[in-house]
Amino acid sequence: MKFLMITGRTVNQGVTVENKTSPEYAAETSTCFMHEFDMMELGLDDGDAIRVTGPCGDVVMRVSASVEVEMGTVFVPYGPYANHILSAGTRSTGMPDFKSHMVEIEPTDEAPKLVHELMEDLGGLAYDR
Amino acid sequence: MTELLVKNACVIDPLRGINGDVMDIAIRDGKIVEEVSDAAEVVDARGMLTMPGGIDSHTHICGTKVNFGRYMSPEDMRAGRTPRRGPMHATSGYSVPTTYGNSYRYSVMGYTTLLEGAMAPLEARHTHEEFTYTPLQDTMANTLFDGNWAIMEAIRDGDIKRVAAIIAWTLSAVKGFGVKLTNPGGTEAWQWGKNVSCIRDPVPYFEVTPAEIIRSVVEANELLHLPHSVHLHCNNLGTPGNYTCTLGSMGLIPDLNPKRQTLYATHVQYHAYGGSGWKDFCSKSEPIANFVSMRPQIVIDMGQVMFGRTTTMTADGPMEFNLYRLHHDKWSNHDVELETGSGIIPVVYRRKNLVNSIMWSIGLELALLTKSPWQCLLTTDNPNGAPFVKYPEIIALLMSKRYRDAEFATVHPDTGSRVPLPAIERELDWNEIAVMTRAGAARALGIQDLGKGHLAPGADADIAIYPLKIDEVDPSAEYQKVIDGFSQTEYTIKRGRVVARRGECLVHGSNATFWVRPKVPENYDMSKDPDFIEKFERYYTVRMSNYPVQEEYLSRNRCIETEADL
Amino acid sequence: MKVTLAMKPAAKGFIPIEAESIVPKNFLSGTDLLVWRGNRELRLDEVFSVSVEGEADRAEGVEVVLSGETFRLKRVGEYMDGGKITVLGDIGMHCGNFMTAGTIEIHGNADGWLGREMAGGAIVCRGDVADYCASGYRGGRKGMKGGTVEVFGRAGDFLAENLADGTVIVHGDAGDMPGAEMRGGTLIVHGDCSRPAANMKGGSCYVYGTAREMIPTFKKIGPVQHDGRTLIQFAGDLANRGKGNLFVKNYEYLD
Amino acid sequence: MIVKDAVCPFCGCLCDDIEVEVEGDRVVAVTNACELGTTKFMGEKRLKNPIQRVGDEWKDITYDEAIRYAADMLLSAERPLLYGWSGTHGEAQCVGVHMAELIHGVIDNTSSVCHGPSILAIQEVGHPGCTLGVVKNRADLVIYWGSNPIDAHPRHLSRYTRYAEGFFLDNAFRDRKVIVVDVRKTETANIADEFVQVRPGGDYAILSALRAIVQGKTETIPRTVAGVTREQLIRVANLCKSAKFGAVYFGLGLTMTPGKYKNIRNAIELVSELNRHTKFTISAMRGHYNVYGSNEVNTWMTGYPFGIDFSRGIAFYNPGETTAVDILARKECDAALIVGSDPAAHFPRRCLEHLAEIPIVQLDPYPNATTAFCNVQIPVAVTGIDAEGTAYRMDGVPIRTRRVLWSDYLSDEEVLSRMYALMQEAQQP
Repeated sequence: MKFLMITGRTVNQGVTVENKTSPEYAAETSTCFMHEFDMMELGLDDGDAIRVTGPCGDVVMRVSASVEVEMGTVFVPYGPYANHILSAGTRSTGMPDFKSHMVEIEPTDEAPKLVHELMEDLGGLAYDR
Repeated sequence: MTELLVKNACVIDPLRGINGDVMDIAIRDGKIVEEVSDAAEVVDARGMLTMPGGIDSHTHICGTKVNFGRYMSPEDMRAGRTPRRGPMHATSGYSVPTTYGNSYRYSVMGYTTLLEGAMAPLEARHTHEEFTYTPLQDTMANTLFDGNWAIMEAIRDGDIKRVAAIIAWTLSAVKGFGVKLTNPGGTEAWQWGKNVSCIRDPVPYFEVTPAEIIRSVVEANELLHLPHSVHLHCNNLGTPGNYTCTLGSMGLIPDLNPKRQTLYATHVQYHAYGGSGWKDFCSKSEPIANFVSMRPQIVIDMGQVMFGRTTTMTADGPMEFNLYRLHHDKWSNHDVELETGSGIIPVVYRRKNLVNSIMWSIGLELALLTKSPWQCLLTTDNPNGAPFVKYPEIIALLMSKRYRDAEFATVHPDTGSRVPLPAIERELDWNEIAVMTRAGAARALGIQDLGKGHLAPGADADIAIYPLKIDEVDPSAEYQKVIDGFSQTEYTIKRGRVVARRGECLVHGSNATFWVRPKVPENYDMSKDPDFIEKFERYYTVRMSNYPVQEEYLSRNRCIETEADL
Repeated sequence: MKVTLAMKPAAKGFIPIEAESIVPKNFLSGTDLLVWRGNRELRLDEVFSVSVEGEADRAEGVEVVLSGETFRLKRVGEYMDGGKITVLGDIGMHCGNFMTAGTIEIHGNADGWLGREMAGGAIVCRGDVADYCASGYRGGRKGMKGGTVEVFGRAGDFLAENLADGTVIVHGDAGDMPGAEMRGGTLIVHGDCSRPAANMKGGSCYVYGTAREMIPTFKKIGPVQHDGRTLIQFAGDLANRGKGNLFVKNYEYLD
Repeated sequence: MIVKDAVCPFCGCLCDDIEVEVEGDRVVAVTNACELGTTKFMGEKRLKNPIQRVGDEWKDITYDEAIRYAADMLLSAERPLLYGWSGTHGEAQCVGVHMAELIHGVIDNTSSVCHGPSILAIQEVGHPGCTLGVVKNRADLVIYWGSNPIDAHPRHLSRYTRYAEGFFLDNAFRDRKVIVVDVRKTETANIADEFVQVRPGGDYAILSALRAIVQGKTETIPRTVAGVTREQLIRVANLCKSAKFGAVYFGLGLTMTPGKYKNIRNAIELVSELNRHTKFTISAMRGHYNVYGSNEVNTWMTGYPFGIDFSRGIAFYNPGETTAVDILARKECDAALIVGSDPAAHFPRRCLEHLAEIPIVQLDPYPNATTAFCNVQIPVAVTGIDAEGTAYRMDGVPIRTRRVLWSDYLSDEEVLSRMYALMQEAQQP
């Protein structure tokens, strides 16, 4: 199903932002907030994994019901998961389209990756001691 | 120990009455001395015009609003860009250059001391940070008190000593130098979108008038024995017919200080307008200049306008909004809680425009009609009337009737019927220019005793040597030589070191910030005043303990301590 | 005189090269010119295979032909005041900035800021153009002040921003906000676009396709005939007390 | 030990009334701060020493080695990018600018992905603003537009608006109206007196409509604009015009949506229009505690607030070309120094792909997402905790952050100054 994906800050994102190697940060920024009717249509329960596909690839997140988002729209806390699928185009303003991407969402059995796994997929090397 | 000997200088040093004598100047460790050893480094001035370093007694170069002027004007920054070169950092900008740009260009023109005209106390740290990056001039900041709640309340209560105590605490806290009133009362009214029209309008809620603010703060200033007088930007700037308001404000001022003026009225060009509207707009420089000439307690600066593009910036927020409505161009405004405000808009002064032509004329008239050059200093209220790089042209206009006539022929044709300029024959001499650009500024700021504005032994060795032979140049006829000569020194010496030579800055420099700490009796110490503290903590958004500018921002500085009569 | 510049393959292929020295006039006194790659200054012949045929004594007699991987080559034709530049492939940002006369023809695509602050002359782009084609500079009030820009492909966002004078024609679609803040001149988009002429002060903007997300503060005047088409005329932008004309074939509001 | 009036180095509110209790080298309790600030003060898991990636291993190196590596890397680059800066103090930012100038690099800060568009708008039309205390003491109408302070700036409402006491308001909570404009019904929307729900991408149209309505040109406006009825727009316009002092606080809901800076421009022009009727101000809800400081420092030193390219020696500014996301996505830099930010967490994927290809040195107290792309990471003291320095609040008020505890970590300024000294040495003829 197609959705408009909006990213933004949340308290939990802010609380964990200085500790990006933590599971809490990964959990918060891989949460996709969705209207419960949309979840019903996709057959999803709170905490189910979903594959979100954007213009630059796909990423697995977990869905969470929210009364704040409209149907057809999902909200994802600003972070590495949403950025994994966003286009880097800025329309020559320096600012990517963080709040206006259309994405395709489907249920999946895969679990979301950890932040450092996402980074390693792109050529990084996790520092993990 | 470092020694320097400037030989064969043709010196004009008005504070010492030296006018064109050829002499040597000895310098040791940054100060002027009677003599130096044979080991001293020698600078041969070859009979060139040598004066104390220039002092700009009113300019906007550092702080929140100046930086916002830069921030909002990338198109201005495209002019004047230079790369890093030797000890010089990269610069950008024409009307609001970067801090380095300001410092280098002033230095190349022989300026060694600058007074930032308006610093909001709450944002003082910003001004001091930029001072640090203005390496080649000593700096000082006028501190804004025009809309200060605590002061207006003290005035309402008739407590002048409390006014003085609040000023004392604030100046010490923010490391300010002088007391600035910008459109007194008007900046507070503007926080409601209103203004005061002249000195008798009460300020909303506080119910004090600008006249009361001016008079009380002037008295408080003298109780504190501050080096500088109150520095006033009159109400009603830029409005046709405002000269009566200006005269009324100046008329409030008694003569309270034998050493200097009691009131410094700034950029008076903007306050010397006649007419009832733009249609009959005209110059009223004559009544203003006559008034000033009869009152030694007043010193003014020109606020000269020069044609071209610039950026206007002032704490006078309501005035800038009016300009915005006129031009409908960019407009920025920044009100500061419990204190003051500011506004910024870009402007272009055009020769084809009658009002602009009259403004250009008025500034020159003030300088030419005020009898004593000690009472009218040379400024453009940089960058409001024009960027300071126009000073050499202004000097040439003041020294040459022929140049003025040539320029006058290019301005709006109706200007002649609105201004007295064409009839003024006076041509200022080298000595008078020296007064208007350094000696007079030093006296007005009260810094001559600190070794500024003259070249007597003991003074700071701040010296400007211009490639001008004054016995060979006829400024009346050869005005282009005057412009060229004042545009670029042969040598600029700052604290005993050659910092600029023929347009190149040679060292990174070390400046100092001058600030004032008035000593008050315990019972007038606002940091211990329960009422003051209570209101501060309730209505400011910064804790009182985080408000004062810390020592870290004053790595080089000179604190001037005064004893208050409280 | 025909100057041919064939780009050599570069080791650091993605570092942009700034080549404002490539204007016809400069070749009248030889090919001893400099360009910049990042922060390094290079001779023209370090970057290009240079060949010159024929002679000329005025810029008008010079044609510069660029070939190879020129999509990272910036500022070609800046301040050009006569002659011709032909780009056989794609061209980088800021091509033809400030140009006052002459012709630039691009056979491929052009990157951002094509013809920024142009004052005269002509630019033709056979492919697509990226954002800010025929626009102004940051903080400036006047964009393009004269001349013509014609694009046969599509245009990106902010086409002809702050257009003050001159003509801009795009044969394909344009992106978001073409003609924003325009105050004069003529902008013609043959295809579709979104939010045309936002905040316009003056000038004329034509959309021969559909104007999506039409700005709600334009006053509908009615149908008019233009160049064999029936267009709907609007006046605005009222929000900005504007006196411009916007003509569209079809329009849709974001309601 | 208890430190009073400490300054919180989290968001642009820069709250300076924090009480921090310290035992030895640890913060054990924080009073007055919000959850975000508290967590930052209590932060743990710092990187202990500089690390270097060698093949697929990390090894510990000394500060000297790390600083030398960074200096050599930057000196040999043809187009180095110096990015971040919002999470450090002004004194360090100044060294950064000098460095960019010396090595002819590009320096950009996080405002390019935050309020960079707001700056572009201000550069077109200016900015009628004020300090936060002016709003606190006067505003009887506050509009949050595309901003959600409850989540991003939790104390903004209690210190400056909804729940703050005000000198000119008898009962501030009752007398002050709050309007929220957003595409989502956020928590902040729940405490508003009026909520305007906009269709995504519709802010610009609504702002244009409001400008026309304020001018009295209501008849042209369609019945609904981007999901908002004309009646509601008229009601909002009337609320604005009848306020004694109105204040707009806008956030990334305007800067990140289509149109970007044009949205902000339109909002500023609405506020300028309203000033013909009453007093109105507008301000950005700045994210990082010192992102504004980075803009200020860059501006007084280079003339431009962000995205400054010194490749050619002089300062060149063109966001969209000289900004970090564009440069990385286009693969236009060949080395990067990252200070006080985490681009790998906050930039789109394509940018990260280039980060993986070029040498990177990062100064950051903590391992973060960017660590994975670093060749070298240098841990530093945290400004406001074990280092002090200047920061600029979201309204431009500069505040000196306090040091609440002492550690052996060098500050950003110290590390950068040493790097800069090495570079200057290398460039001596």
